[in-house]
Amino acid sequence: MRLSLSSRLSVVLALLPALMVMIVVYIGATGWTVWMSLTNSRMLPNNNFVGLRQYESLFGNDRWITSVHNVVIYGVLFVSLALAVGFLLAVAIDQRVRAEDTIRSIYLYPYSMSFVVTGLVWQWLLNPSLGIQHVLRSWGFAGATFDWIVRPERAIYCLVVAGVWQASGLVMAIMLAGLRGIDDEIWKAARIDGLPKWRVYASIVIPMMGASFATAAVLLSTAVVRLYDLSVAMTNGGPGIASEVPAKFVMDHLFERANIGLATAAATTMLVTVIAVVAPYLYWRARKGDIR
Amino acid sequence: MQRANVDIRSLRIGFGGLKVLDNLNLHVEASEFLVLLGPSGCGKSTLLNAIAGLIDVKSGEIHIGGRDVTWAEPKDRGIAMVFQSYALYPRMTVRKNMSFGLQVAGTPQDEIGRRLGEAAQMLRLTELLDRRPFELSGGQRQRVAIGRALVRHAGVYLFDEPLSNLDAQLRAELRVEIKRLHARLGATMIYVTHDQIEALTLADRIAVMQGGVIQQLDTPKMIYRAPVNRFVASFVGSPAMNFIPGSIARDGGAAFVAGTSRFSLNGYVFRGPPTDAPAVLGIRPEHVEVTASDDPFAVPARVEMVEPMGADSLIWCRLADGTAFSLRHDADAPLRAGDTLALRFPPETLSLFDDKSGQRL
Amino acid sequence: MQRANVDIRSLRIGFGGLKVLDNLNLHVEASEFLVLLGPSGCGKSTLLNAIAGLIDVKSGEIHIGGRDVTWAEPKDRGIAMVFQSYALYPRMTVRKNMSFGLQVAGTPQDEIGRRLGEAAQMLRLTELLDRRPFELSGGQRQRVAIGRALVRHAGVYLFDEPLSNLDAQLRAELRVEIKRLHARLGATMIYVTHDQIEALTLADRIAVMQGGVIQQLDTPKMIYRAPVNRFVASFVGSPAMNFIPGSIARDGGAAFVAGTSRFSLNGYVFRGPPTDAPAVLGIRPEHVEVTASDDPFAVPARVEMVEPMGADSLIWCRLADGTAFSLRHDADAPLRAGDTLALRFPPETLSLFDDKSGQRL
Amino acid sequence: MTVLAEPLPAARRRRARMTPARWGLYAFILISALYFLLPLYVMVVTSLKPMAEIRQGNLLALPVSPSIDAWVTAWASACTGLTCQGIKVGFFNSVRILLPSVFISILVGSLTGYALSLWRVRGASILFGAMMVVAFIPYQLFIYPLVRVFAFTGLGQSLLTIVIIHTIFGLPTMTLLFRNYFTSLPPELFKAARVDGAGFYQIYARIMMPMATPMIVVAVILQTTGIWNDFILGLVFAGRDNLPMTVQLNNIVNSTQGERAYNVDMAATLLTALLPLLVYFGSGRWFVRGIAAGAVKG
Amino acid sequence: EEMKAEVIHWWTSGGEAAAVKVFADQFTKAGGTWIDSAVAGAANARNAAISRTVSGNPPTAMQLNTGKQFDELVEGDLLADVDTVATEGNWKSVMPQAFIAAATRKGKMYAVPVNIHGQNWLWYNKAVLTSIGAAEPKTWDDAFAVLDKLKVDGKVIPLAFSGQKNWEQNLFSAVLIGVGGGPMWVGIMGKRDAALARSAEFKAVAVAYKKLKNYVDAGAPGRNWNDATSLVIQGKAGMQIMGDWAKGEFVAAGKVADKDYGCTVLSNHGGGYMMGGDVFVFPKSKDAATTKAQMTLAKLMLAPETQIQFALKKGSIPVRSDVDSSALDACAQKGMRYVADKAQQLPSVDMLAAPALVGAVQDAISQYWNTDMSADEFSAKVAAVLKAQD
Ligand SMILES: Nc1ncnc2c1ncn2[C@@H]1O[C@H](COP(=O)(O)OP(=O)(O)OP(=O)(O)O)[C@@H](O)[C@H]1O
Ligand SMILES: Nc1ncnc2c1ncn2[C@@H]1O[C@H](COP(=O)(O)OP(=O)(O)OP(=O)(O)O)[C@@H](O)[C@H]1O
Ligand SMILES: [Mg+2]
Ligand SMILES: [Mg+2]
Repeated sequence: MRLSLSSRLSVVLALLPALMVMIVVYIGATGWTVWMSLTNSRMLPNNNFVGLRQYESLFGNDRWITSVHNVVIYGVLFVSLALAVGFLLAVAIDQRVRAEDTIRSIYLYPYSMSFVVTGLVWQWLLNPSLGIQHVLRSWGFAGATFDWIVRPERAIYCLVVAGVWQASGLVMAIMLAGLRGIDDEIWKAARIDGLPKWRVYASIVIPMMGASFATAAVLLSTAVVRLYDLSVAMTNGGPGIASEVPAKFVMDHLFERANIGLATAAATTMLVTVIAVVAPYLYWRARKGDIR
Repeated sequence: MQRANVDIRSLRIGFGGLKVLDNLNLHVEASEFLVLLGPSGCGKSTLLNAIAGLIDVKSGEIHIGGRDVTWAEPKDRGIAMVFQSYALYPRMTVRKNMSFGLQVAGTPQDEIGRRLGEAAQMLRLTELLDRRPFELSGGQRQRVAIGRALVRHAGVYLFDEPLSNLDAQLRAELRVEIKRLHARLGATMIYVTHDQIEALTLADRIAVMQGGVIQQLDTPKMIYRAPVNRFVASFVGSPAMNFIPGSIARDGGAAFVAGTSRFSLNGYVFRGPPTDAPAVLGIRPEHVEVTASDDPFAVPARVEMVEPMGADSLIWCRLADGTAFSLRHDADAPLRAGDTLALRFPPETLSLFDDKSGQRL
Repeated sequence: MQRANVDIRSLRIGFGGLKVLDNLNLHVEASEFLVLLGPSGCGKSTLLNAIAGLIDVKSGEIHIGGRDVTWAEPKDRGIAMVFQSYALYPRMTVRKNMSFGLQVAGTPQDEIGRRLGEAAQMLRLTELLDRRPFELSGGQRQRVAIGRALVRHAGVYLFDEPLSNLDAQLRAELRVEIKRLHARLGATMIYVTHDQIEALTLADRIAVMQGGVIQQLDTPKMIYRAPVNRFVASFVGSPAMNFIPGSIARDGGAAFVAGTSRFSLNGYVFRGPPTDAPAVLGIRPEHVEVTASDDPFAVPARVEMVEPMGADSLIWCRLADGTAFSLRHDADAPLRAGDTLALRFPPETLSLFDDKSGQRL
Repeated sequence: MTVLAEPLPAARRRRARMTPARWGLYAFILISALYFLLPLYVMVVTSLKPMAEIRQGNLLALPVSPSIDAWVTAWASACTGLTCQGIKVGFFNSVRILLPSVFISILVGSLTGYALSLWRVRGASILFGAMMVVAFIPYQLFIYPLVRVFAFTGLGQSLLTIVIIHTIFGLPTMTLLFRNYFTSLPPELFKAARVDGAGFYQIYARIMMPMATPMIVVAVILQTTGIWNDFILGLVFAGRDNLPMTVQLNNIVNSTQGERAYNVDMAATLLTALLPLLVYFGSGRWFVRGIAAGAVKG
Repeated sequence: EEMKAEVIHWWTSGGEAAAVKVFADQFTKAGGTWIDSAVAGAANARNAAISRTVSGNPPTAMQLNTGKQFDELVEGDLLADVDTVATEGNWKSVMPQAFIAAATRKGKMYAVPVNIHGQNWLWYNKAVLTSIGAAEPKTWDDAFAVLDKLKVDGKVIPLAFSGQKNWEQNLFSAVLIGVGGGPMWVGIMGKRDAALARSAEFKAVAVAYKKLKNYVDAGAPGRNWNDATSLVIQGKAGMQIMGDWAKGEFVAAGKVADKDYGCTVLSNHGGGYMMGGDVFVFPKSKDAATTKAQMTLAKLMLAPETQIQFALKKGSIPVRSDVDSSALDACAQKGMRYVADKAQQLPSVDMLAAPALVGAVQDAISQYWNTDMSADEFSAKVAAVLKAQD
């Protein structure tokens, strides 16, 4: 497509904000971050080059190691559960149920609430002496035990419970859109073939919804990497450091602990990891001709 | 369950407040090829889906092979169905698409293999069995969809505009294939289309529908030659039938008068005694004859446009009084816009309709 | 800028590694109606888009009305274009859709009104001007799309399969409308289709394309009657041309021998001196003649299937040696499967192709 | 071939009102709805209880003596520092931040997405790829350098700054949504507009954006929730005259020392979430449609 | 010219706000306009204040914890000193030495300490202790005996605990001071003596600390401190180690000191009052009016009347020893007595160590408390942390 000069100017003008943001903010700030990670900056940035010492102490830091470990567990569970729950919800709603709009909104509303307080509520609910376990026992189920949030090796799963609670409504919406996009005639064909409904979903519908699953998975993945307020509000990383996550490591060290050097080293590590994962994906998509 | 007949009694179907089919009766003989023909939205798919058990009926009964299946599950009706959009399972191979229903029904492996082989051979799909739908052309996809129906060994095959997503050439090809299939299987087939060529070439009988009502149920020949009303006349046939408004005059042998032109009706078989009333004369383009200009029944007309269509040409003319109509003529005739022709409208090919009711006279 | 000619010189276009057009030359006269005909993916749209300036060319030149516009913006080429998918602006009324381009160009309001009224009247859109696209039927939408092109008063109109999303009846109707438009405007029109009926009825000349190469550029009649190769022969015409493999024998007058059957070639105009070589004989279904069985050139054939198509029927036959072919015959003939016919293949209607190269002999 | 020996139960109505499967379905919907509503329920009942009742620790119990005092307090008189005017003070600040931020971020994002999808520009894929990567980075990381950048430009902390900030951080997602949406449109529309002679901005404003309504709705919902719930960016960049409602919410909820009134906390949270909730309940139908339109094609 | 002071602080709850109001009122009386910028959460408030300071748009004053938090601000020459005011007001003679040190950099005072919080108080429910026939514990050994009794009794949670990192650390600090003694406290946190961290004495502290976990209920992890206090108030738990801000909860519940609840500081070494507090610092300004406002603020914040009013509202004790404490409650007066005794004065962890070190130690403690890490491993870990932070 040959563009006249004025068209080309327009395009450049339109992309100028994006370019500026990209260069000044993202590339500039990222560069600054990487540089800071090579200094011994504490509360205020300084330029005392210390080489890779921050990285050394980062990878010798139990809390960081635990954080990385946790984000992997959380990521895998959260993404797969949110996809599964969201999909099931969408399937349920798709059965022409009554009050569909209301139910859909009920599934969707958690997405509108910040974790500042909902985290606290989840903390209460999961707390053994306050929440569900307490209620169950007071109903006479003496043996009922649900105390994951106070058990270091289980606490991260509690974050998953709340995370799924918040995100699966969004997944539901995406999946519902995907389901509604499936040709009615496929359903008819399956009925004529005498396939049971679950079989249709399992063998035909799910394979057809690749696009919806991909969209949802990308959105959920960004949420995983950025996971912060959930951990702060629900467990504040605890018990101990059992439910710490990388973004919280960065934040805590950036502000509360006034350790910019270490925080930026952690951030740089995250950034490199993301690029290592996302870049091949983008490249693959570009190869497929999806990105022009 | 081969050669089942289909019997539909007082069928009523509606969506919400909308009545789509109202008291519809239809009997399809075993082994018959019935085509449902009609404009978009007239209820063809609705009827077909009701036969398949894919939508609920309000009242009435559906019998297939003598059994009342009004409330039976689709899979228990002994039917198979082919859809307009193919509706292939996109992530499954052709083989899987065709065998999946049988597998789920628990048919033994060797029986599945046998039927699959048979259908694949019949439809020339053997080479394609391991491909996925997106690796197939439109025509191949539709063949697979037919194959999926075939392996069910059903007594009744239902087709919902199976060819309308294909281009002309493929359409012609698959049309022949379906016709052959019918001859070979001898199964009952009900076939929805809004393409009249398909209807005419395939059907034993055609049911022309409009607004949920069957207007005419007859052989293709009768539908084409003796449409019962103006709707059927205009809907069937392409290029379309010409309609010339005028009136019947019985002074000195029945004739049709339109403006200054006068057409003999000698030889036209009236359904009832003719009256001197406003009427519409219908004639198909291919029935208009070019004759010598001294023919006593000849009407002069001026050529306005010539559309060559390969084998023949469509000639657009105007009568002296301005009535426009078309005629079909040998492609080789050296006709040009502006020429004047002498035309004859053979009475035995005409159709006459009441001006008001549109019913055939 | 009316009546512009279009001149395409050594055009090369590719996407990534894929060469779509390679050194294509084409000259379209002013006021000519040129149809680009060819199977899916052969590069028709690519060529049209290149003329419109919507894709970059690799090399070569495009001249419109004598000006080199190879690198001009679409709006500066004096062209208008109609797309297969209508491409109406969904949120604008019909009026807005049609006048948008003029408004953008700063045409004075009264001039816009005039052109709009003119086009709307010509296309019978006056009633629809305040509707939005989704409130229109397919045929109406396509008329609006044409109207949007018309108001541009362009020298060259480009149509990319404008009718292929419509059903048969509408297609026939709009075809006539476009033909009338061309007669009236006298503008150059380049029209892409893969429907040969459209091509044959509309074109002054047809360019039959395959794989990015123009196979034959000629009048519809020549394309239909004297295809230069087997591809053109098979692509044009529906029902398709019959092909019978065999060889040319020059013992006692040129003849074509296929198995035990022998067809006279007396009267066939060879392009070069004929040789005794394997060849393929092509004959269109409507050219096969049923003759008396004592005709010396008659070949016996058995009827396999009869497809009534309204005006006439398509008869599927087999020769004694099993070669299948079809012929077109009057719908009234009382033919049935199993009958035996004596057939004549008039030499002047035949086409002969080289067995290997597929070129016309 | 299938021959059915036994006669079918002819009179059996196929889709009777409630089959066991249907019961199961409704049970599932009910249970999942409970899962989703439980926290909301706890918040609502807690907000209606006096502190004494809350100290009893019966989370799920209905309030014995329900009162809306906490709501009144949260809205009108809860103290955040010296100002004891509840969270209502920030409400209008939030609205003032929200409206231009949503508008401008969608404007810039859609324009970028439009330029990247329909106009083939060199380096577009690189720019877009970089944005995809950026979508994964915790934005908190950029706070410090951005503070410096804005100090340098002289904008400091102001309404304009916070709007720009939200635009910056909304850019990757917005671009992604709109790019995917515009790519999914039939290319003929764009071509038709080009033949009609419309320029870059004319096509954008008069053809593309009017068509993108469902996507705009999605963008509005996403941005509204994001910007409305933002706390840290507003705090750092908005300037003290423009602090959003969430700062007050945080002040009420996150007091470090001193007594904590959970009922007021809950009421304040619910009040704060009111606007996005309204947006959700009002546009649920559009939301699903818009998401479908912007789906990444795999 | 009008005197304006924009003050960023994190005192947002009711009692805290009332305390800030004391400053504000005084400032207004002095003819100034107080512009209140409260941001809940110390980290949030600091983040906002520091962002603004480095971007050249600083507040007039900002709150920090008494300690090392403004080291870099002073180094960056971003703060105005208050030495003149301090000298005029003769602060050095009325303030605990640790506080003067904590506010002084390069020989000048850069911060105004405004209050003292005792952070290692033991709060207990008198009724509960009476019910098992226990008296107020004085030493940690006493305390363990009482806890054991409570545990055997089984009716209440022996030790109310809020399992968040900073409270885990606070409890550890209390044990370290109470069991290990003042010198060890200063040695570890202040002098970063790694060898000391490897000593047997330190390990004994660690063991004592971990032993406390036996007296804590299952719901402790993640609990807010005030919910733990609430357990003590309601008699659901016996005691809690918490700073004197916990008093606010007792007061809000209508409880009376020395009648319904008791307060004390546990020590095996005859004392050790861990004092923390808050300071205000004043970003440098070229504007004379601002500077004037800053100095006015500094002066009136430490005025005796302001001090006592502030302490009353805040639940802390005045930073000046020369004020009339009769208006304060029993526990606060007890605190005043501790502060008056030089031997009892111990700086809080924030005063001894930079935030980075505090945080790193906090992580170690939290890990130790919540996992089955041994005391040996813990001491090694602490030693390593101390060594890494220079
Ligand atoms: N699920 C439905 N809900 C409401 N109305 C419907 C539904 N399905 C069909 N209709 C309406 O019923 C009528 C008949 O529809 P039907 O699909 O049977 O038409 P058709 O003859 O198959 O048309 P086409 O040739 O376009 O496929 C139409 O007016 C249609 O709008
Ligand atoms: N944007 C593109 N990128 C890559 N390949 C393309 C692109 N557009 C077209 N092609 C390829 O170029 C060839 C010619 O395409 P073109 O659209 O011109 O075909 P066509 O003759 O118009 O076919 P149809 O009848 O299906 O419209 C095809 O093989 C097609 O796959
Ligand atoms: Mg239909
Ligand atoms: Mg094309």
